[in-house]
Amino acid sequence: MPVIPINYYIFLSLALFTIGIVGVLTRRNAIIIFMCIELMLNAVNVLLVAFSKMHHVAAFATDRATTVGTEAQLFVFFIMVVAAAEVTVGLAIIVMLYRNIHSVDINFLNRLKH
Amino acid sequence: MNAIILSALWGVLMMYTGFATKNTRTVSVVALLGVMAVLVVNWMEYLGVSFFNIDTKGMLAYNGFGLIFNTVVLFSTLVYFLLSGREIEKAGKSPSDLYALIFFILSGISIIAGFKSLLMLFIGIEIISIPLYVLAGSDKSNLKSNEAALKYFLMGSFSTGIMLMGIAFLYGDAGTFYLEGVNAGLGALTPMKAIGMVLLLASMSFKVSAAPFHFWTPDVYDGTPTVFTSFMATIVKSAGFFAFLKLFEAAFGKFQADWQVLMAVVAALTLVIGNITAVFQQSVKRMLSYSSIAQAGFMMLGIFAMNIFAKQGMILYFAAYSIATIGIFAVLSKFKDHSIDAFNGFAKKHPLVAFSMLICILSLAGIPLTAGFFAKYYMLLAVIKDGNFLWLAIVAILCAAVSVYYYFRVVQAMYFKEPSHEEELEFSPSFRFILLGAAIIILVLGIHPDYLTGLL
Amino acid sequence: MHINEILFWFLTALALFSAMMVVFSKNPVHSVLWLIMVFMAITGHYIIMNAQFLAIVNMIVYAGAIMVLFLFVIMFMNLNAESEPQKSKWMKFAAVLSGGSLMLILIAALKDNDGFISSMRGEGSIGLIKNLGKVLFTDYVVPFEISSILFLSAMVGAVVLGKKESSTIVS
Amino acid sequence: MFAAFDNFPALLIWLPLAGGLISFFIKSEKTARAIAIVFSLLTMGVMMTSLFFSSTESFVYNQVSYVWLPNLGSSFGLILDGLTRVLCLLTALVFPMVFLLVPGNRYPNANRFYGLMLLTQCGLMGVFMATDALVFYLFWELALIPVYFLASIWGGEKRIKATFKFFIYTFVGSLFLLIGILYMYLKTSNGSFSLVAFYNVKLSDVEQYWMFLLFFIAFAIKMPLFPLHTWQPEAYEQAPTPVTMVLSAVMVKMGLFGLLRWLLPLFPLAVKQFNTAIIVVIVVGMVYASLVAIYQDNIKKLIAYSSIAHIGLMAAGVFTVKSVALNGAVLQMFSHGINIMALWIVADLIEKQTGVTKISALGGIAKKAPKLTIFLVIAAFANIALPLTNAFVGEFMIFNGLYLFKPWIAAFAGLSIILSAVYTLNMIKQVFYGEVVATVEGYVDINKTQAMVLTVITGLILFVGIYPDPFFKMMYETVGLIVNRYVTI
Amino acid sequence: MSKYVFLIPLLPLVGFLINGLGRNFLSRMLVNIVGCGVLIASFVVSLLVFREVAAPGATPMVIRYFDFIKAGGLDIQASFLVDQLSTLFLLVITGIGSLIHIYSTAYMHEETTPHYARYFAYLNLFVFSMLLLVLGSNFVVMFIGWEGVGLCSYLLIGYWFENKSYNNAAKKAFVMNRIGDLGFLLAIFWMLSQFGSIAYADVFSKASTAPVAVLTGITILLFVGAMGKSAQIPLYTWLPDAMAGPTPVSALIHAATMVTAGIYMIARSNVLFTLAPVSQNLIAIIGISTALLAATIALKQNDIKKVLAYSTVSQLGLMFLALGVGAYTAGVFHVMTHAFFKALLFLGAGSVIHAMHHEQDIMKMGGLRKKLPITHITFLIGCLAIAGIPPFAGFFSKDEILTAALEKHPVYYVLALATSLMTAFYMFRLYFLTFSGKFRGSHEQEHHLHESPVPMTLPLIVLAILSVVGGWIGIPAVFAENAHLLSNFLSPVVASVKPAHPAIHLSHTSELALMGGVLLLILVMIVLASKKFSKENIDTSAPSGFSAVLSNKWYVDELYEAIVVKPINWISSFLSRVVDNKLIDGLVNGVGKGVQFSARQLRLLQSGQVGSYILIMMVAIILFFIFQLFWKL
Repeated sequence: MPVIPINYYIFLSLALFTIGIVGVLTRRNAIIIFMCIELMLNAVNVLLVAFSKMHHVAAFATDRATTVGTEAQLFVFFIMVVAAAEVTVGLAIIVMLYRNIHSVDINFLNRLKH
Repeated sequence: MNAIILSALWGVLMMYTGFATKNTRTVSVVALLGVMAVLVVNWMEYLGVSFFNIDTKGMLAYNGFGLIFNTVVLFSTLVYFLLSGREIEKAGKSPSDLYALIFFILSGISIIAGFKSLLMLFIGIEIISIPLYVLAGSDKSNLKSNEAALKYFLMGSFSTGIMLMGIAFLYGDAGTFYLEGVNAGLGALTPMKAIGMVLLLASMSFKVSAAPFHFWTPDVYDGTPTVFTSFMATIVKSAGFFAFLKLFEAAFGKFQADWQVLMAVVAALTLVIGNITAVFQQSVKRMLSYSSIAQAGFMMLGIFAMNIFAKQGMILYFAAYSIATIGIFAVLSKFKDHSIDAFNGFAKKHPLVAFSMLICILSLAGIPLTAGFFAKYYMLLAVIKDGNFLWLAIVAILCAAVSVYYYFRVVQAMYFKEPSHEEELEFSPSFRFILLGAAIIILVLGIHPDYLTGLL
Repeated sequence: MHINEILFWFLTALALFSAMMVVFSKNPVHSVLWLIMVFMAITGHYIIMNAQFLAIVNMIVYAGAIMVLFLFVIMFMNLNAESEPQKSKWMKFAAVLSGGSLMLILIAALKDNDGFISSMRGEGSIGLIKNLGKVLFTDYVVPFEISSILFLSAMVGAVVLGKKESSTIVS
Repeated sequence: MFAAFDNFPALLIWLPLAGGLISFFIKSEKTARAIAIVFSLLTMGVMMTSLFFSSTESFVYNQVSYVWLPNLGSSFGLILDGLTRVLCLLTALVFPMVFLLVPGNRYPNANRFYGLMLLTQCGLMGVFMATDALVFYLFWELALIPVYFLASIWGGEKRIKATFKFFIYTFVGSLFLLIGILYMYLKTSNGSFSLVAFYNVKLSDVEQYWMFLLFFIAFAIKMPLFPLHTWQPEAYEQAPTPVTMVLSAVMVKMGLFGLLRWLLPLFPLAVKQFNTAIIVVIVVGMVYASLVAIYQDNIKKLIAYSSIAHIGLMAAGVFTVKSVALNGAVLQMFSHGINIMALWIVADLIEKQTGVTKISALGGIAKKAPKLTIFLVIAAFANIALPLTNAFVGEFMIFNGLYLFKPWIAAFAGLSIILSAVYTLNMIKQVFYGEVVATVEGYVDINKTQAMVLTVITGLILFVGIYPDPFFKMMYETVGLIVNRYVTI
Repeated sequence: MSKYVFLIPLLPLVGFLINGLGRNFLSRMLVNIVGCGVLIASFVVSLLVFREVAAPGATPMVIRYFDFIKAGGLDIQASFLVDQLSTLFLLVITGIGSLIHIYSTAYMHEETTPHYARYFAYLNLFVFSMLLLVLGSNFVVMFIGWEGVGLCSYLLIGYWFENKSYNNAAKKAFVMNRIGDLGFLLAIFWMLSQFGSIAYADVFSKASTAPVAVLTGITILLFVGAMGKSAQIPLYTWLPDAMAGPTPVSALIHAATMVTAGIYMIARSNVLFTLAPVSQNLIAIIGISTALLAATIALKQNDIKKVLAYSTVSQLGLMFLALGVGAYTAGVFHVMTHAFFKALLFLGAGSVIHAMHHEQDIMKMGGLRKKLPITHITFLIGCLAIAGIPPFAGFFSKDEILTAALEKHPVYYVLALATSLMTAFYMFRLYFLTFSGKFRGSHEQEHHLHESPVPMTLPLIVLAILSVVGGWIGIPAVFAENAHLLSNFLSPVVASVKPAHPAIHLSHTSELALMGGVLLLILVMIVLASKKFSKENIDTSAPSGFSAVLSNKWYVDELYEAIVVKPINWISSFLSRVVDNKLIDGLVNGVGKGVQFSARQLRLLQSGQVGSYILIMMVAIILFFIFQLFWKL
């Protein structure tokens, strides 16, 4: 009976999430930053699925017909939906910026400050 | 529910108006009719007439509070359309698309007005945010606008990530996305719930531009075309606050003692940073961006206190703040030069507009007999009622005093200085009339806030 | 060791390594490829957890559609050169430090968690397409419909931003 | 017929308000001035009439209350009792005088000028009459805002900065007041802002201390008390003189009034705890202000510092909570208003004719304008509380109270009596006496209107100085209540 | 008659109002009639009242008019007290006042009518204040009059307002008076809190119930008041400067009114002082010091009015000595006689000045005896009176003081004697320099020398007569059976307290012997003065050495300038420039600047870099976590 503690998944997810954050902080290319954000979202997805599974397992012990956990998986689905929409708009913005300044380096975004 | 569906449909309608007519005026009129219609159906829902009977499995539920909030926001949008319609028309080649985006946002706000599930919160906020990224960048040939859009987008997505992480942890703890479910359970915070709460606090603070998550605000507000800054800073921000309030009331109400210190810190930081940084600004637009942070600080007090005064006060605050800010932005958007000096001697050239703007500024500064005073009054009352955080109230009033400093620089420019700019401005009679109307609404609410708060 | 556990560790290692490579690759195209790698690893995790629907969607939507879009944009901008200037050392250090401490703090807070995941036979039906689809179109039909608004707005937004307008650039 | 008429307080507020609003819509400057004069005289008439009608036998002479914000626990309550009568009388007297003194073509956009002035009057009346803390606060601010605009639009060269400082300073103070009021409101048993409900609040010692502090800061800034006074000289100097008159004659009394109506009755324990310290600071401030006044070379600033010293004395008297000092202080509030009014009139006339406010640049006006000089000398001696002028009675009683409180404080405070003579006489000597200097060649003596106003003022100075009894009869019951509350804790 | 008492002060007040308000309309004649008429009328009423009071069995009467201050536990009546002491003063004030008014009509004839009327208005007001002071039945009414005379002296000293130095003198007088007034005021408060009332009747009847320390305090404070008004050390310097006013005013201030207020006050409250020996000693010491100091200064003054002024200060010192040793009647007696001869001397000096066209330097006079015969005779009488030659008025009063001083302590006696001798010397120095020898002024002045007109000489003559006979009401017991008329008259009010164990008890014989000795010494002084100053050639060079110190008045004015005026000005400028502008206002502005500064610094956080924004957010989140997870849990 393979049992994986939920903490493994939590830590995995946190690690991915953190790597995403570090990426957001360290990179200057807007697209890469955006990709790191996608990485963060995926970390959340993993976590949600894991929790879904965890709750399901807990509920399954008493009720074999339980649907506990479905909502998290659907939530992941919605996250993907939103991510897709975001990507559409985000890439449109990046492309628009690229058209104007021929760069996607966020360090050049310094007209607005102070 | 009425409002969600109607505004979404109207958004679609707006998309097609662009094909049907090239006359931008017509588009504006259609949009105006639309927001009126949404306002009416929303009000009808408040009165008990619901056109759609959809089982949302409890993910959306409207009570009086939410509907009144929605009414206030929609009414503000109406004022916004009336005052800024012309500017929206000028903002892009196809105003119909921009109007459509605004209607989608309204639909998102209506979701926020009634969410009972973290899922709806998430979707609602995204429906609000994604069109906003676009609106921020709608002045495509302006690099500032581009920059604002990208900054807003990157940071907004990042905060979405934070929020989702929070939601995930909450789910992990509670096994449900329903707010009541999160609030249920033991009285103490488990680590997971605490983590989720802090992450949600951070991301919601981001949405309402509370310090130290506010940094996007000045840049984005400054870069965004003025007409949309106005929308962003008022209506959208109100929605953010409503979501914040509702989330923390319904999902973490039981743990108020646990998050209150954090909330107090955020509120105090927001007040201090917003107000103090605004002091130095030379551009009215940027000053207003900081002021919107400052005002957010005051609204944070409501979230911090989370009692009956806070809820009444938030509604009043939304109305007072939104209408006043929309009014000021509407005038500002007629200016090419956004520096304070551009307003020199404004009162001599356009006394009526200046007077209406004065009322708006006084309201923002919280001077009595304007709605802004009672809004702040409620916030302070809420904080003091809470008991142990009198220092927060003191910080708030000191910041309010600082705010007078920068708001009144505009007043000084308008009233006490000699005209220095040659810029000729035209204000149509209808604009002046509507602006005056907005000022009168502010005054009426300032003398009799019961008209609004009594509804709760 | 059960096969699931072995797979778990393998996929975890893969995901983490690939994620790091996303961040550290100099070449954006490589980053995209490494990200696809991460998604694959995650898909693997989904499969372990018997979330078949999500595994498929993740593969198709994310790794397939979205990442291709990214790749396309990067190629379009001709950013494949390793030309990106690096952020300052200070910033990198701060980033790693803050990221690391965030993780440490959270791990410290959560180390006593005692939930677990097991994969008994017969219990994993919730992740199946049939099951999820049913729930999606009954209980979750409202959010589903609402997300259409989201897509509409994203579409309109993309159109607004993508349309070519005047050519004078104001800075 | 009038015995049953109870709406005097309301009339006192609505008349100036109506006049002010009407005035905004009048284009002709002459008409605007006429309207201002008519409405202020009407107000004065109402005030005078109300003195003869009391609704009850008790100390409450007229009282009205309208429903306003029932949900908030606030009602629009107004009262005319002994204390209020004195101050409203002062307000009602000052405004017509100010309007009469302003010549028709003095200010551009005169309609707004008069409108704002009348709004100020409305605010002041409201502050004095409010029986509801929220109403009190609103009027407190309402009195401030028009003054800010008046001073900033029609003031002197450095007006914007000076008045802004004044505005922010007092605004900060009033925000503290707001917090105090809200706290008290939450402590009332039934969530009410009414004065009576506030009186019934039971506070712990520490709470009282805090609330005391919050209220006190607001009032202290408004008065202003040393060391919160630095806004005042600049503001007085820069504001147009009619506004300065209102500021110094009536507006500073808001703070003193606040002490009497709100601070003493609400927080007696705190008063008991702090009054020695506060009185010491105030008295030091009095001497300080007097010393600083000696150095001033600007008539307006001199009067301003002198006012700081005098107001300080009144405040110190109030804090002794001795019946005699309180009676004296209330009378002195009236007297000081009248006296400083006269001083400002003179300062204004001089500035108007010579364009100079520098003391050392003036001289010999007495030769050119003997009438003006007579009035000035009377006002100046009233300012230094010479017997048989109004200020003597009040100051005598306040000093008596101070003496009863702590003899050595009274002795130290007495220094200001001497110093006041020094700076006042210096000013008279330099400005009025001596050889006629170039700036005052061609000085013209006062005209009929000015003489009339000054005569009225002089009459009041002497009347109150010789026969103050009617005032004491008016106020002693109200003052007695305040003292009793303090004594019985 | 006493129901008309109110007329006594009211008439001068009416005169003041008529002359003051009508100064532009009234003719000079009308001004004269009103100005002098009211005083004479007032004098007549005073006489009638005096008769009533002097009648046997008359009791003091308190006449109430209205409540002045009746609030907050304070009950102060506007009421008058008519008794022996007040009526005596009434007579002196209105009587001498009338003479001075009459004198003024001629002396001030050069003034234009409005100013002339103004002058009379001031004079009337002055007399009104003084009468109020004397008539009041409580200390507050006295205080009102007290400050009133201060005001009037200010107005009169600064009468020629175009002259800056006159204004300075006026200001100095008022301010110095104010210093004393503060003491008086505090005494009033102390009495109020001690006795619950300030009516004389209440205070004096309860006086014995109060502790001695309290009484000492009260009396010292009262004496401080008297110091100011009656020009005692250290508050005397205003009086010589007050000579800036017109000469009749000096006469009024120095002789009949104002300066005697202090004596009156102490005599009035003798009950209190008697119970406070410490204060009595203080008064005696201050009095005698003042007397000596002023006398030494007077020795070397060259301004005719200044000499008289210092002589006044010196005589006042003697009066205080009398009060201090408990001889209240003697003090009052000397006030009276002094009023006569000092008014005479001043008016005489006025006459001289008038004749000399406003020349006041005695070094430029001389030999006026022939030109101004009436003035000369009357002035001589005045000098004899002040020097204490019998049977002139000064002799008796001064003798009474000396006797009382001797009985108290020999040192007082010796010092008082020295003062008297100096008095004789400087008065006759003045006399000889002015009237004998040869004229030292310009020819023009000599040409215009003439005797003054009747309105001026008439008062001189009347006063001269009074200076001669005025002393006879207080003839000591050594000379007559029915002696001490005055002290008997005043006995209901003023109980002269002889020391229970006098230091030296004098028999009648030794008293007479002492008188003789004193007289001899005084005569020696006069002779000395005549030797030195009736010469043809007077040394007019600037004094040197010790006499320079004297002629510069011991440099007291300079001392005050250095230790009081300068420091106050310096402090005032320091407070204004540094403390108020830099420190307090700087602090206030500093708050504003601080906000602006932090605004400038804080906005740097807004770097425009997405990375740093997110970093700050992360740091915040981490801190929140630490707080929420590890501090709270």
